[in-house]
Amino acid sequence: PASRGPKLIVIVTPSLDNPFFGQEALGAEERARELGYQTLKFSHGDDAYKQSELIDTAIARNAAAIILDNAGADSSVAAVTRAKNAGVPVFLIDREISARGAAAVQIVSNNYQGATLGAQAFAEALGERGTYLELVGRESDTNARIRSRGFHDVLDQYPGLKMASRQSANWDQAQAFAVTQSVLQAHPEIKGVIAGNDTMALGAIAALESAGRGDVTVIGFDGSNDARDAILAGKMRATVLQPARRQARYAVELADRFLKTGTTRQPEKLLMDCFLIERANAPQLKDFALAEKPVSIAAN
Amino acid sequence: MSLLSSIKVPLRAEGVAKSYGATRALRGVDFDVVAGAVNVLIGENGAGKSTLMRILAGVERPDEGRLLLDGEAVSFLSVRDAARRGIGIVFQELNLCPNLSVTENIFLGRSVSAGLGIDKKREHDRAAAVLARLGAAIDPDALVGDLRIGQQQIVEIARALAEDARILILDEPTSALSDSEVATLFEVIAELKRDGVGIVYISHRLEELMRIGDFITVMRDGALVASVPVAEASVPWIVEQMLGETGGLDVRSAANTPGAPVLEIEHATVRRPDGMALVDDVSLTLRAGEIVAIYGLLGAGRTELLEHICGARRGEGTIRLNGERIERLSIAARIERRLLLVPEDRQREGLFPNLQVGGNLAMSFLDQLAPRGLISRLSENRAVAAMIGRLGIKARSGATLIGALSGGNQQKVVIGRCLMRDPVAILLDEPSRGIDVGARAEVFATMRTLSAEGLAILFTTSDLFEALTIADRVVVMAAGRVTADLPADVADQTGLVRAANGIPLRPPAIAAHGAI
Amino acid sequence: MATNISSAAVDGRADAKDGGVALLALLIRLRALVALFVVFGFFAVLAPNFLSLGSMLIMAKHIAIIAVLGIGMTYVILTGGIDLSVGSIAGLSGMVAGALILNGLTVAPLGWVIYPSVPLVLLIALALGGLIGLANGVLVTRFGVAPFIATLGMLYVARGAGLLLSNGTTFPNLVGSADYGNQGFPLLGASRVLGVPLPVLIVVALALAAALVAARTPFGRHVYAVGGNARAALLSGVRVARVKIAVYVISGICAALVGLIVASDLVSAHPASGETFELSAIAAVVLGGASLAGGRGTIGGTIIGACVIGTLGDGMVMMGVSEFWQMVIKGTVIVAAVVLDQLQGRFVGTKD
Amino acid sequence: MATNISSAAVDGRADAKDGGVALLALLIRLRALVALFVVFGFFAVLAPNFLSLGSMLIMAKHIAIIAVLGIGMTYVILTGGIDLSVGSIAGLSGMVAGALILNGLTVAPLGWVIYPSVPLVLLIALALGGLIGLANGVLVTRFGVAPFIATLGMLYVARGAGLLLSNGTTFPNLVGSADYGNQGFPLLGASRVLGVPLPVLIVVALALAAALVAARTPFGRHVYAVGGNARAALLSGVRVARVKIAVYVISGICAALVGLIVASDLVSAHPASGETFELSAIAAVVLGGASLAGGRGTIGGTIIGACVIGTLGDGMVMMGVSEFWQMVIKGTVIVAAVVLDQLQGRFVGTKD
Ligand SMILES: Nc1ncnc2c1ncn2[C@@H]1O[C@H](COP(=O)(O)OP(=O)(O)OP(=O)(O)O)[C@@H](O)[C@H]1O
Ligand SMILES: Nc1ncnc2c1ncn2[C@@H]1O[C@H](COP(=O)(O)OP(=O)(O)OP(=O)(O)O)[C@@H](O)[C@H]1O
Ligand SMILES: [Mg+2]
Ligand SMILES: [Mg+2]
Repeated sequence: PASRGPKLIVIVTPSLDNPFFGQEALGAEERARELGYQTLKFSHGDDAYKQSELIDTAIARNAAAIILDNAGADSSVAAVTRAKNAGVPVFLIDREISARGAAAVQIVSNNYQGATLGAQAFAEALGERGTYLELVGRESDTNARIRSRGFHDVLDQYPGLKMASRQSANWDQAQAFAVTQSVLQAHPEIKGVIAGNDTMALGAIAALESAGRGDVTVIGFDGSNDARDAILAGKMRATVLQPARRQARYAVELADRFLKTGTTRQPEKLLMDCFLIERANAPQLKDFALAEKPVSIAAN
Repeated sequence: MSLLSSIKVPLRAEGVAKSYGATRALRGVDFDVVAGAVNVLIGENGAGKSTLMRILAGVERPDEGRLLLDGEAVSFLSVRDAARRGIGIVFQELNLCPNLSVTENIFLGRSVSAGLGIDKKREHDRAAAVLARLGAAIDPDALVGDLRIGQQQIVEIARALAEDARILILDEPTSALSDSEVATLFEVIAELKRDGVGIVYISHRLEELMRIGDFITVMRDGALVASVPVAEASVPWIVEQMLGETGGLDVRSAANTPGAPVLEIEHATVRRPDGMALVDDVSLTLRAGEIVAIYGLLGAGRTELLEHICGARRGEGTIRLNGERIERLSIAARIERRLLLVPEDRQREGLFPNLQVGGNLAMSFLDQLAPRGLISRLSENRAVAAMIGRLGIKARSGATLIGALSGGNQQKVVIGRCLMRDPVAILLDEPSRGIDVGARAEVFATMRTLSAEGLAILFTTSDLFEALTIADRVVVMAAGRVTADLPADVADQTGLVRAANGIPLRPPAIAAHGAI
Repeated sequence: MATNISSAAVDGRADAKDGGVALLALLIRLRALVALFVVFGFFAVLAPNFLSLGSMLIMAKHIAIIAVLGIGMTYVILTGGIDLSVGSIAGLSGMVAGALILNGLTVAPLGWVIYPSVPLVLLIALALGGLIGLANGVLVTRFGVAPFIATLGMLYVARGAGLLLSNGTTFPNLVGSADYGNQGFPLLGASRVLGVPLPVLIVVALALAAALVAARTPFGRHVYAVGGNARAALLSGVRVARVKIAVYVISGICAALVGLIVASDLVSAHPASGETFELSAIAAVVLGGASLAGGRGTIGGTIIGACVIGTLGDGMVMMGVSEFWQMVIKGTVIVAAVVLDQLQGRFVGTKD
Repeated sequence: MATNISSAAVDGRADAKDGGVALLALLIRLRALVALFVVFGFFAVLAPNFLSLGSMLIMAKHIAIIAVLGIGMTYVILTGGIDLSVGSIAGLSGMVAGALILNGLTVAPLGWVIYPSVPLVLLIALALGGLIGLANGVLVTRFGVAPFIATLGMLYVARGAGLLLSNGTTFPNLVGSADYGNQGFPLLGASRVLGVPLPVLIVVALALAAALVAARTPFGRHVYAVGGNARAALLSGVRVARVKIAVYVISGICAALVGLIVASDLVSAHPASGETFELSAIAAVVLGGASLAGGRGTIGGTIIGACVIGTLGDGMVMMGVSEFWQMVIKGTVIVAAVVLDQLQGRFVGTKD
């Protein structure tokens, strides 16, 4: 069905109140506008059914393409396939899905690799020994588990490192604050907190500060501006940057190419590596992008 | 009455006892329900009448004793169980679903089915037939919630009638009925009797009982004190059995000389949202030390008038309290000016089931008890105890649960709440509804004492005798209008009844009072 | 109690012979419909492609989900109860179906694994929903727990159980396998009959049946009676406890059905799915004119309510309204609809 | 109505001289306390360091959050209402404080920006909470919207407003600046008086005041009266609408206070914070023995209920119980406590 006016790109991300996804959506929107597209931004709140509804709606609106940070590797396959069958190509960012051939491209943050980076830095900062707390994201989210696996594949190799507690704080700052406070009481010997995202890490930091524990190493994940500031202030040891903005922009560029030429000229799966942000490179970090540094993309 | 030998007793209670916590509601009562007769049960408020009936009808199970149905010991599991065996009951308190139609209420729990569904047509026709039998002009499709209390009571009775019960228990069925409705009900009862139905009839209206009763059983404090054929009973005898002494209503000795006007109502009109006037241009003056009765049939608009005066219902016209215009004030502001209402339906409008007797009594009086913001427990307890004593409320203390009191004592609590406020004028909507002669005498005696002290009292009643004995002046309302307003001592009964049926009565006395 | 008497008249069961009442009933029904038309018209003009057949069918499917939950919830609310656990039940039912299709049933002592066929899987999941509803009902009736609390507890328990079933992971790719003879699960959500999605047909059938039961059977009347005056119903011989238990069972089964449709649509089962479904369902019922105090409401009203909520949600998305504004608007519409209902009730005036 | 007559007696305000009633009241109070002791004892044995002073203080702070919300909610529930919007109000209040501290107030026509001092910021946020409560109250009283619906709508509206305020982002690092004279916000959550965290002191003072008001003032009595029988209250001269509005205002202010404490603790304000707070608050009130039908409940009971929920949550975290099991256990405890309450009521036997 031909439509008048500029073509529409629908951008669907997990939530708009998390800076990571917010920047992702902004990046995609910005690039799409530059390329002359109309855009719509939605969030699915990690609810696969809501996502499925949003994709249906995008199809109904005759979207030219969908940029999607999906709600679950398995539970998104059907919706993505449905879009494809309806002639709307889906460009995945950040998270992968468990099927090949459904999405036009999957630009995936290498969460596992990022997690191992963070865990490595964590182990080094702790001097390879001591007990720690792990804050996990929403346990039903794929990424929470991938990151946790990445952490443990590294940390479990060090016999000196002992996990005192593993608790979910559902990606939430206030919950991370309360959980950290409680765990600190049960395990005052804790030397480190490794968190599945920056928001939880910041909650942990607030709890540590209120307990007067400046000696605890905290590692986050995402690379938000708030985390950067915490690193610069010496409250956080490091975080793992996922190049959200860059990734989203790149996805739009590929979508544009695909719409114009019928091909992305790229393999379906592109892994984007994550970077460790520490005190040294933190000043260059802004809005989930490192200034003056090329983003490496590896085909998989 | 036929000979004793032909008496059939299909249902008999033997040594039935029932306690609620520390309250012994029944202490081993034997009671026979004679077939084809009206078995009257009478007793003071809280004597245990309703409790006994609830046991007979399967609502509750006795702690001790047993029930015999046709000589066989039975134990009813539920109302439904008892109903299946032919026992129907009209409860003292209304038990209807306001969101269902009259027909649906009548057939609730025993629908007339057609296949899987309900045969609505047949239900409707049968409901209409039963209502017609009761002489009631009630639309079977009307919502019960839209009916007046009296009409609801008729629906309750219709429901019991529709059941074809062998035994029909009527627990104060006439408390909200008009005289003509009562008359129709009595005709129906007579028919049922002829059909051999055993009727248990509870009421506080002694004259009524003497008229229709065949056997009279008197209860006191959960025990049976006497059971005799009606021929052997008389009103004074019954009262003596109930109370242990004589305690009827004596005609008012001397009229107070009314003082200055306290409450002046001019052109009061209350409309239904569709514009129909429920209260139609009523003017009325109430003087200090005066008791005025508003007599009328059901639906005359008395409740609406009182609600309008106390601020619970919006309307037109002016209302002055001690000269001050109050028609725009809220209920609370009117109460602050010491004008209070005792509502008609104590369960729905009067009581706080979650508070104790003390909390219920003090509700309108709290500001006085808390001069510095905090309620003084000492003054509260003292005031509550005084009021319990003054009205003779049967409660161990202010801390007794309100739900543990009998209906009549609950009514006294609501009246007590108004009196706590030391009112200048008080409005009582059917104050004697559901209270026994003893309590009624106490309530009316209190009213007289108060009026002697200068209180102005306006009360509604459906009992002409009551109106004439208690009041200084009787106002009759019909269809929202005042059709008579004259001193009690010059009023004649026929004239008042005619007035209640809408035929204005204009003796010179009205002009003398200058009320209209 | 006093407040819900009035508009009760218009519970649509009304075989109202009375002219006034019939008109009133019509008006109140129209109120919900008018709201629907307004919302619909608004988006038809402003949201691109809103009126296309494809978009209508998709919207119908979204509405179906809310409507199925709403039908069960209507019964519960009619008795004066509430069911907060429907979202969790939906989530759990999908997970159970997922577990059965992927992992089968292990017969413990023998170590055998049985793979039930898809119809059996559906049956088991629905039965489980009914069982949880039964538990809700028993808590409410036998143990006297307030419905809000009983189903709030169940909300947590069922959600936790769903998560425990897979240890938090998703059951992926529920296409079944020819070897086990359990293929076909995705058809529930995806198949079409004469171009109409199966879930839409299911909801139409369900709504007709539910409306008929509510209006024309003793059980339906008992539901209204329990909500109107439970004590009166009891004293009239209505088995109040049974009626209450039944409505929670119905609601549980409806919730389970929704869980199955959702899982089938996604061809996978996610333990967090169905969160906040209860709010949409309750909103639909209330928009449809039911009173939370019980005794007033109709299935037809709920269906209209579900249409309003579904249309509103999809329309705003199609228009590209920001998510934050969507929240504000959704909240406002829910309240405004009820305010309108109340004002109208006051205007028509059986209210005091 | 009939069902809550009995145990209503034991609303704890009982000036019960009556032996039996006093004992009953004591027993019911003990029930909640017993539950607390069981939970507490359990964790004291099983959770490491549970009994240390530090852990007690931390727990006290977590309990304080639930307790403050619970106090406001108790009043609302006593009138027979419910407030689902408290979580959103808490979130919004934190966001407003964050916006004021970071961005100040823009005086529109002049383009000036004023940075209010921290006490003023707190006041504005609390006033906003009160205003939203006022809106809830007006919807419930003047427009006759059921409390569940009115506050459900407000839940969405307030949450949407919080998100719009920052366009979804967090207000970070709310330390204020010496230049603007608005430093000190973090002190609300972090400061200690004689070693006791300020929020704990606040909740103690608040609870005492609230309990006194409930038990000993005309307003408190009116709240119980409205919950017991609103029509009777009206006819007894209670200004029912005002009382109802007041309880929602109180609840809104309490929720705003919680939002401030949370934001101060985190030194940042997140728009999604406070989600599902309403459920914890309601659970605390109900565990404390209140009836959702209104008219029965005490502040003291709610505090104990908050202690049970807080202890349970923290204890399970300290023991390292998995999230999934935490959910199941939380749900079970809520229901079990209410079942116990009911059974005890039945056992003591004023129930019919
Ligand atoms: N559910 C109950 N709980 C506690 N006490 C009760 C209950 N029902 C009745 N009682 C008590 O049992 C006694 C008998 O009450 P009952 O209602 O049978 O009296 P009654 O003779 O019908 O009085 P009335 O004429 O006022 O209706 C009273 O003392 C009453 O307080
Ligand atoms: N809900 C209602 N809908 C329609 N008409 C009503 C309603 N309530 C009362 N009416 C009508 O209003 C008039 C006055 O009724 P009301 O109940 O006030 O009379 P009353 O004199 O107080 O009677 P009662 O003796 O029952 O107290 C009657 O004509 C009645 O039919
Ligand atoms: Mg009685
Ligand atoms: Mg009346």
